[in-house]
Order: sequence, then C-alpha cells, then structure tokens
Amino acid sequence: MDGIHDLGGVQGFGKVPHRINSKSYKPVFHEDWEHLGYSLTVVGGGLLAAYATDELRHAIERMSARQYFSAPYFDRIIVGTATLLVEKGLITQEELDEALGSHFELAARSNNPGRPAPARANTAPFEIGDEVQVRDEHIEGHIRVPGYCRGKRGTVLHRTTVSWPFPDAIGHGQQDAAHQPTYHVEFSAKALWGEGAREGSVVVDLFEGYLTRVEAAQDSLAAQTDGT
Amino acid sequence: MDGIHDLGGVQGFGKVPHRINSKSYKPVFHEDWEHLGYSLTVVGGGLLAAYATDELRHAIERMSARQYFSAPYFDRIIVGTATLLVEKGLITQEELDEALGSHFELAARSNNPGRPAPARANTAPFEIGDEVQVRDEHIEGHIRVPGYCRGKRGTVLHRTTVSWPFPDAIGHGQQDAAHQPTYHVEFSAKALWGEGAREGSVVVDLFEGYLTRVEAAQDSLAAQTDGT
Amino acid sequence: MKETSHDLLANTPSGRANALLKVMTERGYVPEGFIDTFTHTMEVEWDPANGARVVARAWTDPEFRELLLRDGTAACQQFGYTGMQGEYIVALENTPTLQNVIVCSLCSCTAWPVLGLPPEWYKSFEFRARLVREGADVLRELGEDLPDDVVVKVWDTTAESRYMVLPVRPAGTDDWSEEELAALITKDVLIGVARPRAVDLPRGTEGV
Amino acid sequence: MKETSHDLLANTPSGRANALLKVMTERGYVPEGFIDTFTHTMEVEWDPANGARVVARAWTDPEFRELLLRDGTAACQQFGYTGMQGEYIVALENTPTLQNVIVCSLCSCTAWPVLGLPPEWYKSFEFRARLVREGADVLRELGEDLPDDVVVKVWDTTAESRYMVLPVRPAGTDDWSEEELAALITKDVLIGVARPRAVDLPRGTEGV
Repeated sequence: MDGIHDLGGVQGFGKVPHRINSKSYKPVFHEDWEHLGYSLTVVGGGLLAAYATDELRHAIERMSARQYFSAPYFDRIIVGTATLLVEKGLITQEELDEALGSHFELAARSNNPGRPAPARANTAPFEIGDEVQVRDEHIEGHIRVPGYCRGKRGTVLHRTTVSWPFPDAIGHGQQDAAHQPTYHVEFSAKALWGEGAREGSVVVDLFEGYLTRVEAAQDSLAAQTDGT
Repeated sequence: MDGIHDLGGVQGFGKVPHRINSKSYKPVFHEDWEHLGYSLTVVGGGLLAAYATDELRHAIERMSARQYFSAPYFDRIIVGTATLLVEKGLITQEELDEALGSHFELAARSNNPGRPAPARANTAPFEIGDEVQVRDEHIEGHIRVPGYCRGKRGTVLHRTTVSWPFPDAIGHGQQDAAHQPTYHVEFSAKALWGEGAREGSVVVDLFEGYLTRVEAAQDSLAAQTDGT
Repeated sequence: MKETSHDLLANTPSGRANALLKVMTERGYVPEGFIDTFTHTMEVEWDPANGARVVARAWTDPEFRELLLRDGTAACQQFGYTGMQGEYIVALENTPTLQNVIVCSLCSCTAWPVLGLPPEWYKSFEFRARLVREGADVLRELGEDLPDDVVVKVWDTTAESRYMVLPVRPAGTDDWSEEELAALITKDVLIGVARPRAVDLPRGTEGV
Repeated sequence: MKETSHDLLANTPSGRANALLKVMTERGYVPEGFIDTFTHTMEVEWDPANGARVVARAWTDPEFRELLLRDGTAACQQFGYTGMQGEYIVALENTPTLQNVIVCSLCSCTAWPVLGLPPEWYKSFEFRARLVREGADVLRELGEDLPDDVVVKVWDTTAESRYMVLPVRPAGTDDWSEEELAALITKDVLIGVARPRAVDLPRGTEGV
C-alpha cells in the first residue's frame, strides 16, 4: 500500500537526531517498557506462530497517520502486535481495554485479502548485470516495494540463494504464498530523483515478482523516447 | 516538495467522517478560537501583505509530520501564519512563547530559495485537446504538482484566461515570479492508478511551467514501448 | 476572549490561536473591528445558499447557464458572489452519466463566496487522500451510491481555479420556482458528493 | 512490573505495553522466564562488538574476507552471529571512493546478531525519509563529511537480506591485532554512517 509509512524520499524532515560515534548504545533500552515491544511480538509471531513478520509490518502500516507519527517506535510494535492478536482471535479488544483502563486504540482493519505473486512469471531468473524494471503497480494491500522505485529501471547486483514467501501474500496470512528469491537492484540517484541529483545510487532488495526484464529492443526504443 | 501534506492517493486512510446532507453547516465554527485561523492569516497575508498564499501553504507543508497530523485544521493555519510572521520579522518567537506561556512550536525553516518557472519555455500555449505531460521533476521547495500526477500524461480541458505568479517562486517570496495561466488537465484513472482502476478521471489544475507538450511522434514511439 | 491573561493559555490549538492574536494585537497589526467583521463574512455571507441560487438560475435561464459554463466568475458576479477565493470560478456540468466532485488534495482550497467555507470532512486527511484514487467508493460510503453507468470525474483544486458543481436538474421539477429549486441544492451537492433529489424535500412552504 | 494493577496504567506507550503484557500473560501465552531471557539476548548478546570482530577478522584474514563477501551468513556463522534477523547476511565492501550505508525506509530491519538492535536515530522518520534521497548530505550532518570523490551507495533493507558494512582498513594499522582493530569498528561504522579512523582511539591498552 502507498501508506504514510513509505517514507523514502519524502521531504520536509529535518536533521537526523544523532552525531556519529557519540553513543555507547548501552543501555539498549531507555525506558522500562521498551523491551516488551520485541519480546511480546516474538511471543505472538514466534512462539505462538500467530502471524508472519510481514503481517506485523502490515498491521503497523495500518495505523492511522496521527497514531503512527506520534507513537514512539516500540509503541508501534506493541500496537501492531495487539492488533494482530485481536484479529487472530487470541485476545480481545475488551481484554485490552480492561487491562489498560481505557480504550486501547488498534490499527485499522484491512479489508484486503492480499494477492499471490504476479501470474505473468518470468521465463527465467534474472542474472547479475541484468537490467530490470520495477512493475508500475498500485497495490492496496501489503507490499515491499518502496514507492520511490516503482516503475524505475535498475541493474541486478545479486540474487539471493534463499527464497522467502511473497510479502503481498504472506502479509495477509496466505500460508500458501509462493517462495521467491529477492534481487539487490541498484538504481542511480538520477533515475530516482531526477537529473539534478548528486551522483550515487540506492540498492533495493526486491522480490522476483516485483520485477520485469528490460529487453534490449524496448530499452533502445525508450532511449529514443526519453531523448525526444 | 514531496511532503507529507501531499496526500492524494496515499492509502490506509479510513472512512471520511461524513454522511451526505446530514449537516446544516451552521454554525460555521465549532470552537471559539477557530475563526482566528483565517482572520489572523488574512491580517498577515492581506492587510499587512507580509506573504503570499503560496508562502502560507509552504509554511504549513514545513510542519513536522507529527505536528501536521495531530493538529486540527485551523491550528495548522495558525502555526503557518505565526511561522511566516516570525520569518518576516514582524513578530518574534520570544513574543509568542511569552504570550503562550510555553514554547510555541513553529514549522521548520526552509533552506530552499525556490525557483523561477522552468527556463525551457513552451513555444506556444497549450490548446484544448492537447496531450501534455507533467514534468518528472523532484523539487525540494514549494510546488503545486501533486505527486500522483508527476510524469503522467493527460489532456488539456481548459486554459485559464487569468495568469498567476508561479507557485515555486512566489511560495518562497520571490516578488518577480513569472505569471502564467494554468491548465485543467484530465488524467484517466488507469493512467494514474494502474490498469486495475475503475473507469474515471482526475482533473488537476497545473501551471504552464509544470507541463510539456507530448508530440505526436514521441507519443507513437512511447505507445510501441508500452506495448512491448 | 481577546484579552486573555497569558498564564491561562494552555499549549493547545485554542491557546496558540489566542497567543498569536495577543502578539499581533500588541504589535498593532489588527485593525479595530476587523476580526468581528471578517468573521461575520465567513459565518454569514459566504454560504452554500449562494451557490444554490446560482444553480437554480442556471436551471431556469438558458442564457445564464451558458454564461455560467463559459465564464463562471462573470455569472457569479451577477449575484456578487466573487472576491476572496472567488476570483476565478469554474462551473462543472454534471450529466446523467457524469458526476463531478471537488477536492483539494494538497490543502483546502474552495470557492468561499459560492460554497461557503469548506466543511471539516472536506478538509479531512481521509477525503484528501482517497477521493482522487477511489472516487466512486468514497461517494458510496458517504451515502451517494451512483449507478454503475455514472463516471466520476474528480477535480483537484491545485491552483487558483475555484470550482462549483452544476448538477442535473431532477425530474419532476418543471414547474418549480427558482426559490423552490434552490432549496434542493445543498453544500454537498455543490461539492459534488451528493446529487439533488426532488423527493428529498417537501416542496417550498406549501408542503406539496 | 509484570503485575501492574490496572487502574495504575495510563494510556501511554508504557501503559499500552504493560496492558498487552497483562492480557497475554493471563491468557497463558508468555512462558515463564521468556521475557527476561529474550531481553538479555537483546541487551547483551546482540552487540556491535560482534560485527566489529567480523570486520577485524576480514581485515586480517584474506580467506575469511573472501568468504564474508561471498556468503556473509556462513562467515558470521563461524562466530555464532546468526539466527533471528541474521538468517541472510550480506557484507557490503567499501572502497576509498565508495561508501555503503544501510537504512530501512519502510520500517526498521537490521541484522540484530551482528549490529545489535537498531538505534533510535536509525529508526527515526528523518533517517528513513532522507537517506535514500540525500545520502551524502545526511552523512555530513551526522559528522561524516566525505570527500567529493566518494560516492554514497544506500542499501534499503526492504526484504530479508540483512546488511553489514565492511569498511576500508585505516592506514597505519598494519601491525595492529584483531582486538585492536575491532575497537575501531563502532555500530555507526557497521551501519555505514561513519568511517573508522585509527586516530580516533588510543591504541589498545598500551596507549600508543
């Protein structure tokens, strides 16, 4: 989904609150409840196996913009975890409200079933050096394509030797999600942010189903078009 | 700027809080401070002529995401107005803090000077029925192109008979901003949101400098490319 | 309200508005009476009843209708409904198979003198985010379930054109007066999220 | 802390976390001791000192370096630094003119066993929004003002690969031990926002 969590390239954000090597990073947690974020979500997603990590990501993406931007990081994990446990029937909204002593605001429900990996499969896996294009898709459910690279062309640097369930399916609880490798695809900064961008690149880790091959002929035609 | 204010097409938002014809719309204001939003900004932008409307829009766009999404509408107008009056030297942060009795949070300062209308001027104004393309630009300062139509092609429905100062210039206080007409450009829903979109269209009101003409030859080449 | 002691102000929207008022007033920037006068304009003069009168006239006067569609500003000027945020008015003509709807995805622009100030829901993040992408769905949720053959055309107010929707005159209103017709035109109809229906209202004061 | 009376909980992050803990505990979902054990893992076992040891080994052992770049998971497995969020580790090789930097623009993915949990600033909206678009500017603001001939390559952790940066070994460290070299590798170096510098630290315990 093109949600407010998709922050890459969004402008108007100020300085990152950090100076390099200024912190010892101990203690790891700064408030006495923070460890509960990861601990409880590992109970729910790991020990109880109630949901996949992509479902947790999707639950957090479904938080309202107000809630998302005002909640500290581990609070978002708690809200996402609580949302999924309620949706899976393992706990209830009423229990949460009673334990909290007031209304426990959860993320919005999803009315989207997710989708399997695109049917138009590639004839063969991509190889290092291949030119690929990110499909110009507008998916309402969970997806792991940041908006800034949608429709853009890049170069394959690596194909993973392991496969994982397709996020758009497993993120909606589809246990039969197809497993695919991902590709490290490098996009030039100019391709992403326009000709005025400083030299550099961004590498995005993309599932096979998000990509199509750029054929040489198509590439040549497009170059003519771009040059018009 | 690609800011968090650019909400068109962002997903994850729930139901619009309204039922048609359920309200009399009186009284217009629901809290006794709300009228101050527009009143005070009309004093600042109108009576004092301290800033243009596009500068107010830009000031509001510069609010932090947390502040933007948690502030009610007229509060955003107040914060934008206060920000500009401080930046223009008509009031001070200290006066605001003292009047409020605590820190009055303003929008972030802009370190961007804006830009004049693109130099590559069109040879002639566009006419009704012309195919145009929104420039694929990534502008850090104020701009009035919603992200969802950037780089997209549409059809001109209307050219305004009046010209206005180019937002990217006047929004940064450039008094010599070029004046341009705007065009009502219609984009098909499928062009904006993909082939799965329901039939329909969106018309965006775009300054001449945001547009380029789609030449017939280019159009034909692109059609071949798209079809590959 | 304008003489708020500063230790009474909380750091809330109300507090911030009154703090800014205090600073601007002390600086001498706010003319005596300006806020009351301008607030009266916002609360009373700018009203959807204005747009309703324009629509009713267009329904009953073919020449005016032609003018409204050709030069909305000139047409509204005949009623005095121009000025601030009404400098360039464009009327959008519905047909039985076309529904125009207005939004401002980037902020909240609206034709104040014709429609009145934008309502809260129009300025909501939900409406701004969703209308351009899923117009028909949003209208159905709002209560206007359009037939399948009606196409939604969304107008995003991203520059200085200020829109008003000219709806289709409902059937069965042939002998209605302009005043009676105007009573069918609500703010929601002028924004385009609702269509006027003759059955919605008792006709005029006679209760027909 | 785990037995919080419910009328003491405010609707705050802390209150919500403890409310969820209470409900899950009452349902019997939380095994005895699990939270303490897992918290110990997060606080103590997952540590940037782990990644530092991997880098120091790669700087001193060419075969290990080759393995690390070819199969990061296998290389880290030699130290036991795999498992949760360390299932597929990829090392990113810096050069004098290339600086790799890691971000997770969509959420907060990080190689926990190698780098430790991600720090607050890494999870900040500012870093997530800005790094992919203005990498070199962000690094300069953070205090790493790269020479003009250095290109920044940003790695956005959008799937299951978990990255660590393999920095360039600083000049003048030829006779340093692995332990001494590891002391140059901070969490910020492993993320890629900082480069190691031999002058930053007194060498080992001898204070050379």
